[in-house]
Amino acid sequence: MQKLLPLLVAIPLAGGFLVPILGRLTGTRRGAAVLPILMVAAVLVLSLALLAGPDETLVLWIGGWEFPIGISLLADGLTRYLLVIVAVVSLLALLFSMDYMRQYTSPSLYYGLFMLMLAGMNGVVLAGDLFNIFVFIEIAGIASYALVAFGTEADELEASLKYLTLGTVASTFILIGIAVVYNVTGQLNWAKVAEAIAAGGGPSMPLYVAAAFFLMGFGLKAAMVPFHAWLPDAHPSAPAPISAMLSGVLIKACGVYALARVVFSVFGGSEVFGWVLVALGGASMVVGVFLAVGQWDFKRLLAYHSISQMGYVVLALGAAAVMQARGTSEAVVALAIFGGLFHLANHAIFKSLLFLCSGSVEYATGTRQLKLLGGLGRKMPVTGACLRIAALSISGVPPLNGFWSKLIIVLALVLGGFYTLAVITVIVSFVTLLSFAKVQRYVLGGEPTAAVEQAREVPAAMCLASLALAVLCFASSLIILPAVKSRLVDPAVRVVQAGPPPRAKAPPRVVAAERPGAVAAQAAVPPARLERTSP
Amino acid sequence: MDPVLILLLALFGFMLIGSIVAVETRDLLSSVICLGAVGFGTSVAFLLLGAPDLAITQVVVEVLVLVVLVRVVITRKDETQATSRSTLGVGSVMLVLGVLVAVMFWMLAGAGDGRLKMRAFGDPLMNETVAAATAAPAGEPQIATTQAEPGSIGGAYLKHGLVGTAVSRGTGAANYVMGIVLDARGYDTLGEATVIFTAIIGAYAVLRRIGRQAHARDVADR
Amino acid sequence: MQGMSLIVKNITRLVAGFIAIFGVYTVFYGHVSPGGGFAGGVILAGALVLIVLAFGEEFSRKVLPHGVAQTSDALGAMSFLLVALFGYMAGGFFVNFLPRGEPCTLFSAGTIPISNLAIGVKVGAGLFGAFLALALFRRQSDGRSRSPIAGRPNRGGPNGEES
Amino acid sequence: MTLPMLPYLLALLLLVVGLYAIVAKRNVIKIIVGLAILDYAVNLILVLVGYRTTPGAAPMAPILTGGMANEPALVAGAVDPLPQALVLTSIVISLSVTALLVALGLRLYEKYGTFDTERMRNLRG
Repeated sequence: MQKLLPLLVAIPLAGGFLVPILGRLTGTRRGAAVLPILMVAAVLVLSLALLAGPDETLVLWIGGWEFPIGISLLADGLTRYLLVIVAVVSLLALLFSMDYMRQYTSPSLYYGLFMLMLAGMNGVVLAGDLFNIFVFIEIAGIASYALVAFGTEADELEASLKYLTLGTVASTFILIGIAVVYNVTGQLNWAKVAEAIAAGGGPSMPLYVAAAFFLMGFGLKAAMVPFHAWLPDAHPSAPAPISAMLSGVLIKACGVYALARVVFSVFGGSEVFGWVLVALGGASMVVGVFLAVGQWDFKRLLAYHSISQMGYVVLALGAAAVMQARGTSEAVVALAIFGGLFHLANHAIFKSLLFLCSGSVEYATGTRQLKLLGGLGRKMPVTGACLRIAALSISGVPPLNGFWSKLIIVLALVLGGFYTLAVITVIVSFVTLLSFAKVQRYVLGGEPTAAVEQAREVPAAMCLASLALAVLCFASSLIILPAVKSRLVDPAVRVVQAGPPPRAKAPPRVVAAERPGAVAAQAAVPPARLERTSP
Repeated sequence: MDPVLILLLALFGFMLIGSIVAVETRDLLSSVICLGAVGFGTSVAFLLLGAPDLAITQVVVEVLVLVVLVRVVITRKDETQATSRSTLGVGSVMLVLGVLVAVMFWMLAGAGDGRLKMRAFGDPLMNETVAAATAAPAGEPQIATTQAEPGSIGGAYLKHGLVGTAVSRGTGAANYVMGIVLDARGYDTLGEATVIFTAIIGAYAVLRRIGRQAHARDVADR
Repeated sequence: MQGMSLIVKNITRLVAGFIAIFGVYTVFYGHVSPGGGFAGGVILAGALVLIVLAFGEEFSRKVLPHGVAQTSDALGAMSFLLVALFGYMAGGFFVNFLPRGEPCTLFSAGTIPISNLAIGVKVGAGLFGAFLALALFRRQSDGRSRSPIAGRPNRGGPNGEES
Repeated sequence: MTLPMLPYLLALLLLVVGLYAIVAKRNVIKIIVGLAILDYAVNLILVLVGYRTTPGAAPMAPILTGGMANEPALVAGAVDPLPQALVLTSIVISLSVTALLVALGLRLYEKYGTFDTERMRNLRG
């Protein structure tokens, strides 16, 4: 199975290279989506096969090179979980694009960039090497900068400029972090870096500097609150399916996933890192939602909610790290991590659905100003129903998925002794409900306005994509059932909870150098071949 | 003292001055040209540091970027000079940044308790050797009998990259950097080629004359 | 974009060929000497850019049409990916499936020269295409009526009438 | 502070200059300049990490010349090739970003007739 891991990147890459040429040669407009959809479907099948496979850590050293020379791909529980989320959202966003993108020119460039962005995200999630994470973040990033400006209107270009500037600064920070880590530990493979750090007795001062650079870099990519300035411009400016991809999966794969990987699996998720994550997450949660309430642009409002909802995820993960350091029972720690990861999947589903619905509304009416809309519930029954489901889901109304993940996060916070944070979380949830009551009131309720008079239901493919996500809003509630949870999410939870690999087995290494406790000891690990190790 | 270090410090001084001029000058053309000077300085620094591949690449990239930027700047009349944001805001941001860099540098260079510390310039971790732990007899700290391995993957690459080890093969490329770039870390390079491909089709997408069009339904309605 | 003066044209005629040959050399000898596919590709693109700047773009469009640059860009990238995928025949992704040969000679290092060639083509064509796109852009927009400050775009999102 | 740490400090200062350009200047060209300086700084830091002093000799590039007989000397004295490989990738990435940035800048110039970002403030973060 691990031999097939590179295909998860290679298939979308081939799509990215071929679609623009084929578009040039054939000149079809509608057909441009066929090849990408087939390829993403193949990626989805592969990801599902991985998720369904046995829960073990697959490691593939690319090109037959072994440690310490080559690059590895690594698929553990967390990776598989994210791969499936990315593939599902991508497939539905592509389906939606088939009709939606008729508003834009050059569909082949669009699909090419889309596939490259997908390849970048899959590459980040699979990478076992810090520098490799950087390279694939750049692929996903550059594709998304171009896609944000795809409409080439003035404010789209401007948003893209801002996004590109901050995104590149973020990548630079990540690269400096990598340089410091390589200087200090001599390793690039993050599992080996983690071993080296653990062998050296935990992070030292220079490594805290590296961690600070990583936190700033990935924090910028994840739009955590002091670094969030680009997101409310960039996400609404993109075409709707791209907004769904950016908010739904890109900030998760390139931001939160990488953040969690570095903090938990490399630096060992100590109490310091836990509090930093709690601060970032808490601030994002509160600031995001209060900025969202005042918005009248439909997509901008959704974008601010993305900041807020990702705050929940980071807060839960940070709280878990703090609890772990304090010695709270393992079950509560696992519950907090589960809450965070469950909310991550839920947010991918309902936020993509919300953005797709906003796209449908824009497609039908030509505007996304809430004040110009009204009465769409009758004009567009399918989109209206989907929008209602998604809005209830993000506000945390039972029995939809958002309710369960928020409940679990609050429960874990209470059990872990974070009473203030738990109260704040509940309050933020109410404000979210308020904000989406406004959306429903202005978009769906009331009498049809002038802008809405001509509106009709959107084409079938767009409806189908929205409906599929709406069904997933219900279906993913099932994850709270223990049987489903243990299959889908628990492997990912275990990866985050276990922290860096050597906590389980740390064989004392003997160092020949004159420097006692030199960190280079891990280079002495015998080179492993294509290895399958169970955690 | 290493003569390379002295040359390097002088070069860094030049680059710092060049970059400050590039940032501060109000004329955009001068700014771009100063940037080119800093870029060529970087290239010389690469050469000094034993990286001819990087020096060549930096030079050719710099030339291309310079040609494009100069064209962009001289063909466009921009009567507004480059302006700055309010002094107070910038000053406070830069103060924070300066303090941050000072603290970071102090953490990197000076402080610490001896473990996992930042290696000084010219003395990378690959100068250290560690023993292959497999052969170490239990309970005995002296393991002089076992094979010494370089302390970082770069050192391991120098040692085994060309000819290989007992379990692994080498690249056979006399240029170790190319061996890493195209074989051992070829996957990264695939990513790199993809990055540049992405940026180019992204530029095509951004430069399209018309981005949006009336979709079929609108046309039918009117 | 017009061509430049006769002196520039003549010097370009003399120099461009040498630059291109140096680029090709850099690509082919990347695995034994400094350089490699990327640097060589940029040098090739530089030679083409020089020709465009000296002779004007009409001439260059005859030599290397824009579409050709775009297509060979994608084909170069694709063939690098194919080199990686062919590795599956020898056991896995990116496996260097050709014999190593004697170090320091042209035919050594297995697939590395092929990858270098693919990257050289990809980078040369891609950057040249990008340069053309950036240089041509001004010409296109000249024809357009351009107000110094465009009106505030419709914040309500796109509407069909705009285009 | 020791003298051998000085190159890192200067590279960090270069980084600060680049960040200053991005924070303080309101011009697309200046942003390009700032990002380019950032990239130089981080590339230099990476190459500095890999440098190895060879006593009494010039630094040795990791390229084998003159046949296999010279290989042991190279292993003992050459600088670290790995950071160079990383920087090669990083240079290409910064070139790509610059290309996209120039394209965006051209388009914005076409819309507004200026490179000044102060005059193109439709969006509020």
